[in-house]
Amino acid sequence: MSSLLAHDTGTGSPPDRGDPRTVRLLTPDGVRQTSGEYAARVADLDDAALLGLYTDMVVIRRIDQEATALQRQGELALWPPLLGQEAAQIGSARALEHDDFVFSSYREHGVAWVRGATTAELCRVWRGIAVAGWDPYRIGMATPQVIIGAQTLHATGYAIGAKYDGAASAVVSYFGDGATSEGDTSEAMVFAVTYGAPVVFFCQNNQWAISEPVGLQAPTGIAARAAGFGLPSVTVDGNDVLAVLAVTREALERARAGEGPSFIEAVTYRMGPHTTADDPTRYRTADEVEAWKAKDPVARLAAYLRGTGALTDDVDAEVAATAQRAAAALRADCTALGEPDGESIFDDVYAEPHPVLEAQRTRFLAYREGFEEER
Amino acid sequence: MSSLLAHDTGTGSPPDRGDPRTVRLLTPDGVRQTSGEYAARVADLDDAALLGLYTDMVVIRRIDQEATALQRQGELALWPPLLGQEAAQIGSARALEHDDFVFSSYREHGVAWVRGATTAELCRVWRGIAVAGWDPYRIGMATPQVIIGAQTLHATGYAIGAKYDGAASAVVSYFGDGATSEGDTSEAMVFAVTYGAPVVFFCQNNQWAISEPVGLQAPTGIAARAAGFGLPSVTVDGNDVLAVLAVTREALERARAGEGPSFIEAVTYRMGPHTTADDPTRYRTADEVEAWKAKDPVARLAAYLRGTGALTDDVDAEVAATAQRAAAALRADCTALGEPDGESIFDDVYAEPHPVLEAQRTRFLAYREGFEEER
Amino acid sequence: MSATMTLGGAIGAGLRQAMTADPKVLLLGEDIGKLGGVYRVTDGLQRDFGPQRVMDTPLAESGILGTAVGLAYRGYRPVCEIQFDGFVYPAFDQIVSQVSRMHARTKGAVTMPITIRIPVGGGIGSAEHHSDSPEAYFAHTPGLRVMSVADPQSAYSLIQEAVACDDPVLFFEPKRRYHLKGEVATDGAPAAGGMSRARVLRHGTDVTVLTFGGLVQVALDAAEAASEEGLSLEVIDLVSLSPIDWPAVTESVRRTGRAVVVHEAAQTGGIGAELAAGITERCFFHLEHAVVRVTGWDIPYPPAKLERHHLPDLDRVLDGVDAALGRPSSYGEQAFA
Amino acid sequence: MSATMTLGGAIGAGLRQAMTADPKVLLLGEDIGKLGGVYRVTDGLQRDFGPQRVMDTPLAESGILGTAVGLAYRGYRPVCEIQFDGFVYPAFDQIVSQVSRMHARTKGAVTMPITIRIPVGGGIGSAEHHSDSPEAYFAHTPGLRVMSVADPQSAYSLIQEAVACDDPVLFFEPKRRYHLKGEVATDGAPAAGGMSRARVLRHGTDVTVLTFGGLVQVALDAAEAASEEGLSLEVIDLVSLSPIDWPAVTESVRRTGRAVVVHEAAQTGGIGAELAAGITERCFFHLEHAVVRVTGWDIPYPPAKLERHHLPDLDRVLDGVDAALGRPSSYGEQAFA
Ligand SMILES: Cc1ncc(C[n+]2csc(CCOP(=O)(O)OP(=O)(O)O)c2C)c(N)n1
Ligand SMILES: Cc1ncc(C[n+]2csc(CCOP(=O)(O)OP(=O)(O)O)c2C)c(N)n1
Ligand SMILES: [Mg+2]
Ligand SMILES: [Mg+2]
Repeated sequence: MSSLLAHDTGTGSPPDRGDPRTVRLLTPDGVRQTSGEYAARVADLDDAALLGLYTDMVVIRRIDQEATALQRQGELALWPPLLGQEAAQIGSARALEHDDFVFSSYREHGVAWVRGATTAELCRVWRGIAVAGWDPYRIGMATPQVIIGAQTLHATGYAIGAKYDGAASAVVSYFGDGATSEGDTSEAMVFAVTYGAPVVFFCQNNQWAISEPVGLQAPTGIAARAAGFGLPSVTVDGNDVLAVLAVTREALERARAGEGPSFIEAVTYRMGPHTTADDPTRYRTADEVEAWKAKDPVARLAAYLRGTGALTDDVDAEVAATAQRAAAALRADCTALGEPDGESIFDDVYAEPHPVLEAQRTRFLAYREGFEEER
Repeated sequence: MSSLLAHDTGTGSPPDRGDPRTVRLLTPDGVRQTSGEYAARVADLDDAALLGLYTDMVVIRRIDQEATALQRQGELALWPPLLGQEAAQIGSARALEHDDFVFSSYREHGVAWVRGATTAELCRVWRGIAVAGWDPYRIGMATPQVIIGAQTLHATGYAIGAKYDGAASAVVSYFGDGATSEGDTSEAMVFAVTYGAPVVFFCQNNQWAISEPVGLQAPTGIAARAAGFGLPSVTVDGNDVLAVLAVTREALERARAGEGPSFIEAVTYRMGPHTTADDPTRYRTADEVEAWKAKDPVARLAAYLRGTGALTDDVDAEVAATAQRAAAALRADCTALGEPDGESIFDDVYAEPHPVLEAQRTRFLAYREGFEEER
Repeated sequence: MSATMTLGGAIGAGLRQAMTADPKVLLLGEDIGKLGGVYRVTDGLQRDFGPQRVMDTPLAESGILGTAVGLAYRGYRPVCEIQFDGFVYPAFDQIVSQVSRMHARTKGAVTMPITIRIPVGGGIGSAEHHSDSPEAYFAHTPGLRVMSVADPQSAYSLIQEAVACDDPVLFFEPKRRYHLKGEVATDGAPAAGGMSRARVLRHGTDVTVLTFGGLVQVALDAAEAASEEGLSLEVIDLVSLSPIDWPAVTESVRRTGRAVVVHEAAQTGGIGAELAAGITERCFFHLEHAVVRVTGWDIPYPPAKLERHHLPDLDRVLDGVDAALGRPSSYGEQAFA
Repeated sequence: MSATMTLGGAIGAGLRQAMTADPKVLLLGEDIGKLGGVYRVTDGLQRDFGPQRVMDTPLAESGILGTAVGLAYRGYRPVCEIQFDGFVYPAFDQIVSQVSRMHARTKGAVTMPITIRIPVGGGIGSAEHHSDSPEAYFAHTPGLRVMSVADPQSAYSLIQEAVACDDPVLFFEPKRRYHLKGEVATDGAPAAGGMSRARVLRHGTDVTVLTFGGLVQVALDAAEAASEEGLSLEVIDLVSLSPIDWPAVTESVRRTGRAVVVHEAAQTGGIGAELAAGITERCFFHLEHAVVRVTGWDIPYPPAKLERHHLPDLDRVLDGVDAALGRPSSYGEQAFA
């Protein structure tokens, strides 16, 4: 199977986890690799384009920060921060075409943002007014999946359908390192390989599944597991937006060319808590968090763009202002979100008439009426 | 991961499926390989020992044939024949020690036989008088599992327990090629690796899961999948009893030495129907079946033993007589099996008192009594 | 047009009809292609519609349902076959957390027109896990519809309605009735009433017997036997287990004042519990006796040779009828803990 | 000896006690070790008993239960934590086809003393799949026992009984009550009655209110409010949902003649259905009114801000009491399809 693994290192710098096969195109100090197969896949990205990626990352980080603040202030019930995973999400999402489709987990705010979710839509679930933020068909992305691993099968099914339709669409399924242990994730790989589904399994290995280190789920590595199922599998530096873009482009191209599924392990780090309800100091050291700060995905791209001169203080201030506007919009849109009427809980449970539930709705309304009369 | 694969071919003959890594110690014509790592593991097997294996295989084949006949005659409700898989089952089961434990699927009559199941016990489930044939603790083997893949997790849990106990016991879980698709089987490998469980995953790849060819489950191979999970994984000629014994000994030794789980793919063939209810002519060709007859596991060992002179016509007649006696015992014990009293359906549902079920038992008895009075 | 079909054959014919009518309908399951399913229900469909529309799947039920969710997301109308009742549980999470909730979750943006066909129940002398009756699990799950068919004509019509329904439908096929033959009209509109409507199969005045699937014939036989003793039983095939057709049930029970519910599944928390509760809520002042449950016992399905002690049969139905009439029966005080 | 504990803390203390008493008791689940579980119920146990006896598992619920089956086979007494109610479904097959049937399957040779701890229910403003009430699925499954606790003392005693029980036990812990404090006696025999016994928490004469877990306090509050209007409600904490403590239920309802069942799960096929059916079977001639069900609606659990419209609260319980008394309420004819 090892021939299926992508081996382009893309850099001479010492690799993460001693793995010589991790794709990297930007070193932590911001040196860009320009030769090699993967570098070629992103050779079209000039400074302006890179500045676009940089802006995306800064904006989503700012949005994430604002959402965290909104949670602290009681405006959101919960928020799962993406801090540290900006490159993995922006780099991969920017590789997608309009007709592609995404099935993600709950932390992929960056992906949703790139797909076109509004700030209001980013908030709806976490404010507790809906269990889905947006219309999946409008932005080409399913709503956040809470059941770990379940969406990998949905992605595979959708991809099989796209293939049957003769569409050029590819599908990306996002999930975490923890999700690789769930039976569904393995079954998804089986189905994807059997049917040659145009699906990309994109694993953000952020080192932790709540309090459990990745070594508990996959002591011998994640990418190899996928390779064992017969999927072309690659490990990428998930904090390197260029490298992530490159490997995702490759996988999507393969999918669209009818060459079937593939697997990407993006090695990254969850800098913040699992969610705003989590206290990571209970299970990991400050040293570990510090060590990963040195690999910050945003700082890395900034360093490179500073080097080329594309990112000046002025430009950076503009980017920051853009981010600030997004954060302000998030806050405004979030706090403006109305609460749906109670009766709406009966809507859409069924697509077709359902007399038993309608009778319950009648009872609900009678109850509410009687109750209001009493007052 | 490829370094985890066992690569000793053990033979110069053309391998199955073009895979140079299949372990083989007896060619289909009965030539024994005596050099190499795996040959060394079974070097202790002299002709007498091999004759023992041969007898086991002939006996279980005869039992299988008799059970099939009993089903045709209405004495058994169903039977899943093992025809063709004798070497995979006998070779692996003979590697086990008394304190080891087995969690199998439903076709492992050969394993049960070696573990000490009686002819009566082999019949109980298939005669429809019980859902389990034997006391698992008496013979060190769980009762047949119908839910595909479920037992792989049981084996893993038992093995973790054995490890915690500091016991030298190892566990073998048997399952089919189809079972490798079930989420449970993947999860079992995850758990086994994470806890270093002394468990051997023994997959009898008999090419078919009812009507589905193995290519539908694992187009790129089964052993590699296990290797991806971090398990030492080996492919063995499942119709070569010596090779199966050798690789199972190795895996069990590893388990007992605290080196954790491993995986064996025994490439074999289901010569008969899936069960007596199945009609394999609907989904596979006579040519295919013929081609596999040439690799018959019993004939192969016979050829070798004929060559050494250990198997003469007289000896073979004795073996056949032994097999015939076993078949006769099976028939006698099967037809003598009584039907349990109807009330027994209420027994053992709970280990501790359960008033609701006891009230139902009361009703059952009242009903039966009233009914009998009426007559 | 009409033809003689077995119940299994009628489902196959109905599926063929549904596939012909709508190219988005596709089937997936284990062994449903070349083999035509272990009960041959899909026999010939892969040959005629090709392997894309009749997909033999890897041996993984969660995979089948999860893949179906994705296909539905893409606009397909998947019909999943679960090989036997006892093998639906690995797919439980996908059914209960995904299939059933997706439409509500997305406020109607995504429909899940998934049909889940499941050969169900016992009485066929089968192996462990091949005779379960899991319908109550699904009837308790909001967002799902649950039905069971009992005769070839219903099977033919209702499988098409199930496939055409924009909601997910659990479609239970009683194994013991697969080979039952009957005349099936294959043209015209589907049987009056549709998939959520109960059917009064025999009119009666003394006791209403409510059942479905594999036990419908048992109830009819019991009614016939009872009539010889001068008792008039009304027999209703519920057809739909979620939603229950309450108007039909209520109308009958208010008339008879007595009801007996018959099913194979364990009694505690079975469909009979909901029926008893719901009937009593709706008919309390018409009831002469508590609703009587004639069901499988609260035990794992027993081995084949003992299943007759577990399954309601004609005599146990009559015992329940006796109880409902306040006559001597096994339902004495001591029969209730 | 006694101490003030939260309900969650009492379960932790009970587990500690059980682990001390029997070295075969071990815990497995996601994040239960170093983190002590997302609700900190197992806080400190891994530190004190080591990682073998408090196992952080890979993120796979079927894996957790299947592994527990193997451990039980080997003589261990595993206590599995499912992180939230909505995550038990991936383990459904192992629970329903293996855990529940192994003892019967092996004619008693193999026991499955597995406790499955599940934080349950809503009312805490949580995310999707974090507020389910799946108890009815398990109560319908022969071979399992199902219980729910409502206060620290019961929690402390009954978790120990559950762990000591040789049958598999689903042990539901109401999340909304985790932080409830109470005095817990930690010596002496466990609370009178044991894990299968209901507890009359408030004596009354007009209507019996039956509930469990997170809604026990709601029922008590409703009884208090009702008493101000001169109504006397009896409140029973069922504790055991399978088996139901029928003698206790029957005794009360025969006395009051009226019963209201209260739970969070969907109404159709919920525990309330079994209670209504079973009560009517046992108390038909004592009943003045059909048993009334006050439950969650037949909908997927709604988003946090709408959950108050779904969950029975004090007023909805009183509405149900009104219905049981034949007074004006929302339970009119039109409320039943
Ligand atoms: C089936 C299921 N089990 C458990 C959980 C609880 N849970 C939520 S997130 C999480 C950890 C997920 O880790 P990972 O897959 O690495 O994703 P990450 O949170 O790191 O992005 C767990 C255990 C769940 N949501 N679903
Ligand atoms: C969970 C589950 N799904 C489906 C089945 C039905 N079934 C019984 S055997 C079988 C094929 C198994 O194939 P394999 O694992 O290769 O074992 P073999 O029969 O070839 O020994 C299937 C699909 C089952 N028993 N359990
Ligand atoms: Mg993670
Ligand atoms: Mg096979």
